[in-house]
Amino acid sequence: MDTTVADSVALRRPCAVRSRLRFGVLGQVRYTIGVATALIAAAAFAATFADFGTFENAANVLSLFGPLAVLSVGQMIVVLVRGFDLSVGAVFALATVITAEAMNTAGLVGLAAAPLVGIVFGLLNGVLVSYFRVQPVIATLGSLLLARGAALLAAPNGQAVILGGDAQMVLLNLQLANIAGVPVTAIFTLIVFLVVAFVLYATAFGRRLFMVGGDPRSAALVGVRVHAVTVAAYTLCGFCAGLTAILILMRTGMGLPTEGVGMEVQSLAGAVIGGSQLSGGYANPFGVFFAALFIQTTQSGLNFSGISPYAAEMVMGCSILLAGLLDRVSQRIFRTA
Amino acid sequence: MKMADLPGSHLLRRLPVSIWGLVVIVALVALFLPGFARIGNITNVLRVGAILALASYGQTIVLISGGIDFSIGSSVALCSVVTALAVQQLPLGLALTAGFASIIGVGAINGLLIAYLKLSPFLVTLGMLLLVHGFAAIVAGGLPVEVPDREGIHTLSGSDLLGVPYPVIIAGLAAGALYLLLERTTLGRSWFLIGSNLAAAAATGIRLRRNIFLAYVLAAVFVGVAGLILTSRVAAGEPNLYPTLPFETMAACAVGGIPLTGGRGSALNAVIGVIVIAVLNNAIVLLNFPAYAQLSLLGIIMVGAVIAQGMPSWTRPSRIRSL
Amino acid sequence: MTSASNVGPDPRSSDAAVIATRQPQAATNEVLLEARAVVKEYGSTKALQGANLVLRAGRIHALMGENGAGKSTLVQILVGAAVPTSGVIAMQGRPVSFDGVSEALAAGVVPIYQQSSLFPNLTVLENLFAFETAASHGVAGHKSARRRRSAKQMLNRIGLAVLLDQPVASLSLGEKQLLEIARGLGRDCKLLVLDEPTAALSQADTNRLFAALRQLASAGVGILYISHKTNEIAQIADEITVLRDGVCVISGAPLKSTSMQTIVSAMVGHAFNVGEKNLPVVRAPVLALVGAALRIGDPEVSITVRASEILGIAGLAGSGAEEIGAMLAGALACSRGVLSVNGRPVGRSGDRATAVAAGIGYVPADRSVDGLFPGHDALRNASASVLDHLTKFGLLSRSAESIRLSAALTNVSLTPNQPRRLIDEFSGGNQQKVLLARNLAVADIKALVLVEPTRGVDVGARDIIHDRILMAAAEGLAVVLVSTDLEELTSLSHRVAIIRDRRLTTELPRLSSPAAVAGAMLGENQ
Amino acid sequence: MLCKALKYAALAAGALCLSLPAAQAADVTVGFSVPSLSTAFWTSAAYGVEKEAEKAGVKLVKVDAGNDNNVSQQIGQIQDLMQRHVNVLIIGAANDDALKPIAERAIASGIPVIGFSTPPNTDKLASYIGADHYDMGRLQAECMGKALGGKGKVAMMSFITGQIWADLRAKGFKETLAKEFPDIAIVAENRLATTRAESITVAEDWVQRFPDLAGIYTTVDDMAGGVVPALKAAKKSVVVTTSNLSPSTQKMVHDGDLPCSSIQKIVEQGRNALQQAVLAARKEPTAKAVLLPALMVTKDNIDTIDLSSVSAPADYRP
Repeated sequence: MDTTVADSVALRRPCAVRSRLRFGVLGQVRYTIGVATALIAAAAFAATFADFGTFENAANVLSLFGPLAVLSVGQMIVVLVRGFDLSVGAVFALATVITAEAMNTAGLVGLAAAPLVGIVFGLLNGVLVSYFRVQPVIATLGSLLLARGAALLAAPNGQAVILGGDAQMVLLNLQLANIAGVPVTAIFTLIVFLVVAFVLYATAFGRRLFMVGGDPRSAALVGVRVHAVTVAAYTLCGFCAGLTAILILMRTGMGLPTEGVGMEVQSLAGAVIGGSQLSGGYANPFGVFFAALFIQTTQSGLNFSGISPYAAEMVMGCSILLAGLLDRVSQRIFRTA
Repeated sequence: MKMADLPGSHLLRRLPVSIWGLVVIVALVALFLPGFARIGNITNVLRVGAILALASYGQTIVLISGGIDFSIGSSVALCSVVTALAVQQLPLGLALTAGFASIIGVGAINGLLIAYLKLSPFLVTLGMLLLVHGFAAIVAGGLPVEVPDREGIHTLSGSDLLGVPYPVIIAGLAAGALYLLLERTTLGRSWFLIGSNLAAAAATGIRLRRNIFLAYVLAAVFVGVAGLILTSRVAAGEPNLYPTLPFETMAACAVGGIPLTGGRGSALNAVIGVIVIAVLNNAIVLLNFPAYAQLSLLGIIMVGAVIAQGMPSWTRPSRIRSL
Repeated sequence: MTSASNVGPDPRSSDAAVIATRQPQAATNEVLLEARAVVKEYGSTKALQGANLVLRAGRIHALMGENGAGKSTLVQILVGAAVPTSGVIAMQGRPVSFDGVSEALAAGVVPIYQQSSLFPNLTVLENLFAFETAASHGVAGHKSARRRRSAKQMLNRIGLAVLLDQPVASLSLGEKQLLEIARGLGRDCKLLVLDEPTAALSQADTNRLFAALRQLASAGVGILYISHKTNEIAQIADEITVLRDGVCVISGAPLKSTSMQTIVSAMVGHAFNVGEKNLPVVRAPVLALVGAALRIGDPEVSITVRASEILGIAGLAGSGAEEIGAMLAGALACSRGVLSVNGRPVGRSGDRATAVAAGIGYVPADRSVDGLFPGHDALRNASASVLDHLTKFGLLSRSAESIRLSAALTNVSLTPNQPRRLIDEFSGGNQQKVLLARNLAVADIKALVLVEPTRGVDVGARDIIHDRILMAAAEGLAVVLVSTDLEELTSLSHRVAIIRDRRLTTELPRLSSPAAVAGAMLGENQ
Repeated sequence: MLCKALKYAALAAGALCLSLPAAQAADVTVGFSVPSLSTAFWTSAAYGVEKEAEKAGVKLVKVDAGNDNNVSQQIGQIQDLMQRHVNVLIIGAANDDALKPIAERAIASGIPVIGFSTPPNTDKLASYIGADHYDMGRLQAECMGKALGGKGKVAMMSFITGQIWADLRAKGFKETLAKEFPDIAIVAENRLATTRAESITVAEDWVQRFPDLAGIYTTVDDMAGGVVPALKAAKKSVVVTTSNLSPSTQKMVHDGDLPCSSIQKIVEQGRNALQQAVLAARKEPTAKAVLLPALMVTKDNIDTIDLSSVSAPADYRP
């Protein structure tokens, strides 16, 4: 009864096109939520406020959404490997303080301190979560408190560290500069996203991130060094927090130890609205890019209307709940094969 | 009656070994730090600790049933705002019940979304953190909403019975109530089973949705009591009343040896965790460390305690040998 | 998950050529891999105490043993997933120590795991090249046409018709196992290690696997084949090694000259007779499922089970047998149909709470997924279904729980009988006994549904579970036994219902032979 | 993947500039940016600005950064107000140096900026309305000195760092104490507490650490509102001095729980700020600075003060 391989294939009917449709398109719907919400918010505010719908305001929103976007893409990488990072807000605050001090002593080259601080805390989180098997909530909560305390200690008796003359001028000009109408900070953010997209989709390391997120046990069984990949994911997230510090320095011109309160929650909202699934395995930088744009558009729109910022906070809360619902619905779509 | 059959014995058996390390440290601090053992200082530590303890009891219930709750910081703030607004028309008693009811309301909404809509507890409570805080801030508006002193608002948090502040007594009674709820009721036992293995709990016929919903509501009861004490202490409606409360309760539970993955934990764990954190915070103040160092030290202690607890499990393979 | 951008051919990925053109690396019968006196200890427990194994090129070597005998530990050591405490592993004469799976892969040792080591969020193509991605650095060009072509060949080889860009989450259990096998076979390897590969396969797929394995053996590849199914071993293997309690009781004996009886008694350590059991007399109908269909469009199924009757349900993986068992237990909501006990319909379908109230016990298929509570002791695992009856004045009384449940645990002869020990520290067989005790402890239990009650259970515990099932039936319980262990099914059931493509096709009378049941399960003449 | 990304970007950018740029609004729109509307000071200030805006018939848009730490948030909000083409900006800076660049950018783009109480640290402001915070500190020192009879230990809650007005007030207090009451020693200073709850905790700790503590300096009356009842409940007789006069503080002065409060006419400042803003918007000359004197309020002279110019009514919601 030794059926040859060839004719056995004929027996089995090829999968219907329907299932390709289901997974080709539906698999991607989670990533388009970010774009959809951004468009809806932009259209709604443009309709109510004449000045909101101008190209000039688009540039304004683009110049403001950078920090949140870069933090969110960092958070996305960690959520991809089934973790998350509560310390991003405190880490970038510490990074602004240390970088401001470094730039005041060593000039522009001090800017390199920002990503360094981010990488140090990213490594700490990664090692705690992988090798010491500490749950992400506790590990990153610990480093949140550590970074917040360190930021206040690093700043001379808790005071803000003001950037010296020339360093501030350079950063300030960068903040205001734009190329063909598009603010430099937005271009900086887009470059970060393109690099992350390249790492995720085109490199073996990126594929390993998806593997560890999809099923860590299987990843180990096929020879992926799961601990190393987890540490790298947290380090990348810390690196993004460091980059955010540069953007904030450009905007405020000083290292403020108390900056970034609540940014960890907003960055998580950005990641989740951008299509990431908390159970890991799913990530799309462009979904997150537009989710961050949606959050900033909403905040700017509400600033236009002058109603209290707490309305923006409530909208953010609602969008996290909405993202939770979509997370559940898309899980259900996948399970029914 | 073997040791194993003593009523509390299974609780003691389940405490990770690292707890005793922490208890020793606390004892050392108590003995050698000048000014620590003074009655005034002890009551002060316990009074602040009591509020954290009550909120931690709520977090313990949620953690045991396999969930997590970030929204308690905002719900205690909402309680203070609702109480402060209600007291202008209603007598203090009714106003406080309105505040308490608002916390139960937040707990019920969490329960509904998590139990019946099956959403992730992490996302729901984070969303509620922002929603409730925003709502409280808008409703409170500008001027701090005062609770006039004539109503005796301060008795709940300020005065004491035979030298022991009311909040400490309430926290003690609540610890007993939590023990009974967790260890001696079928609802409490179902939380352990749900937290340990949700699918298995379903197969044994445990009413998942109802019990998970009740977990968030009963957790809100404990947080509600903490909210009332905080409101009486501050005597005003403050949208930013205690924003770090959720993180501190998680730190207390973690230091106390309650795993965040669910299925294990007890009132004793929570109490020990809270005492350790309250004492070490106080030590920092007494040693005149700059207040900022308190933040960093709390972070280091918390992670250190969790790593210490992780240690023994490295040798015993916890995975079920199903092969 | 979108597939990667097209970044040109990948210079480094190893080219998975079609099997037929591979040159034999080693002359047949030459020793490929040898394990000598391998010891492995986990803390205090000794998983392996001096096991030795000789694997030759071109020969299919079977490895059998009860659970907890050290089989999977030995396999993990061979494929580099674990490091032995002592002992030597030699590859073609040279001693080697694999530090991690990738080193074993490089040496040509390719594993095919039983618990599928696939990635639900990645596509079929990405899963097929998971090994390469784990090891390679820099740009991974898995979009390259050459990889897609060799991926198609891997799939055709095993006859798996799925789309390369389809996420693995959407595949069925059988398709996942086939994908796992396709990936293993596609690798350029000297030694192939298969761990229970046919657990979820249909007979047709199993035949195709065996054809591929024979082809590989003839091309000089050594094969280590681990399985519980004695009939498969007899069909495919050349020689056999049996492990018991970490020691090789039979090592490398040619299968031709070794009878099944000696193999099984070597595994169990005492004579094992597949005698026929005397079954209780059948009485009035108790459990009835009428006109039930899981999903809209599924054919309707109606089953009634009488008191003291044991109804066997047999069906291949994916045939719907396990789902029907779950519907009978009230654990799975059916879109149509009514479940009733003694004529009274059970409330909302799919709600186990109402089913337990109606007296239906349920031992689910996979104990670690929906059976046990890790981190809790055996007593609490056993008392889960009867908590409401253990209260005094409304409070859960610990003494009532320990008295009543300790009795239930001794009843199923839990060994060692220490109810306070954590469930994690018990063997698979004892864990299954605890699940059984949990259901039998329900006061007014009227029916008991068991799905694969003895899967991955040692033969000793298997006997005890069978006896307890018979005793329960004798006491008047209506028992439903869903199993792929045909010996168990035929020896215990009054009648065996055959399920194929979600339809109740035929019903075989008592004491039909396992072969007859197997044939019925497959349907046409295959 | 890359081609898909560019498609997304083009799509979104196009949508953002759907409608045509709006016509220039005829009347004056005033943008008012503050660090946090949930403090008594800024609420009373907003009340003054709002009342004056109604009187002057100009449109007012208020934005609130959420709390004193949200510097980057406030900068973003001011950028949004500039996009909204407000005719003039009144700014109370969360941090004076951080707000300097954005303020100067607004002025350069033709939007005059009025500094309110904590102005951006730039000399290009159209006008500055504030109070003499150093003087308010001095008055608190005098009141504390008299109440303690010239000797004893005092602790200071001097608000968070980076707030010029708080630093000035603390400096006024310290220097006056040193000059006029040398025997009063400052034993502790806290730069973290701002809200009522935080100040209660700090007060309770101090009372434990310094059993013989005689006086506590609080920068704003929100803090005093928390500290006074807490000390009363703990049966500690400690003299508390503060600044500003929200409704609850007025009652405490009446009941004698607070010996005094150095105040500034906040509502008055709000009115002046709006008036200067309208002048600046219409390119008319404005006063470089409008400094309102600090006043000492004690039990006996509280009834003579025109409270409507000092604090917003209790039920006002910004």
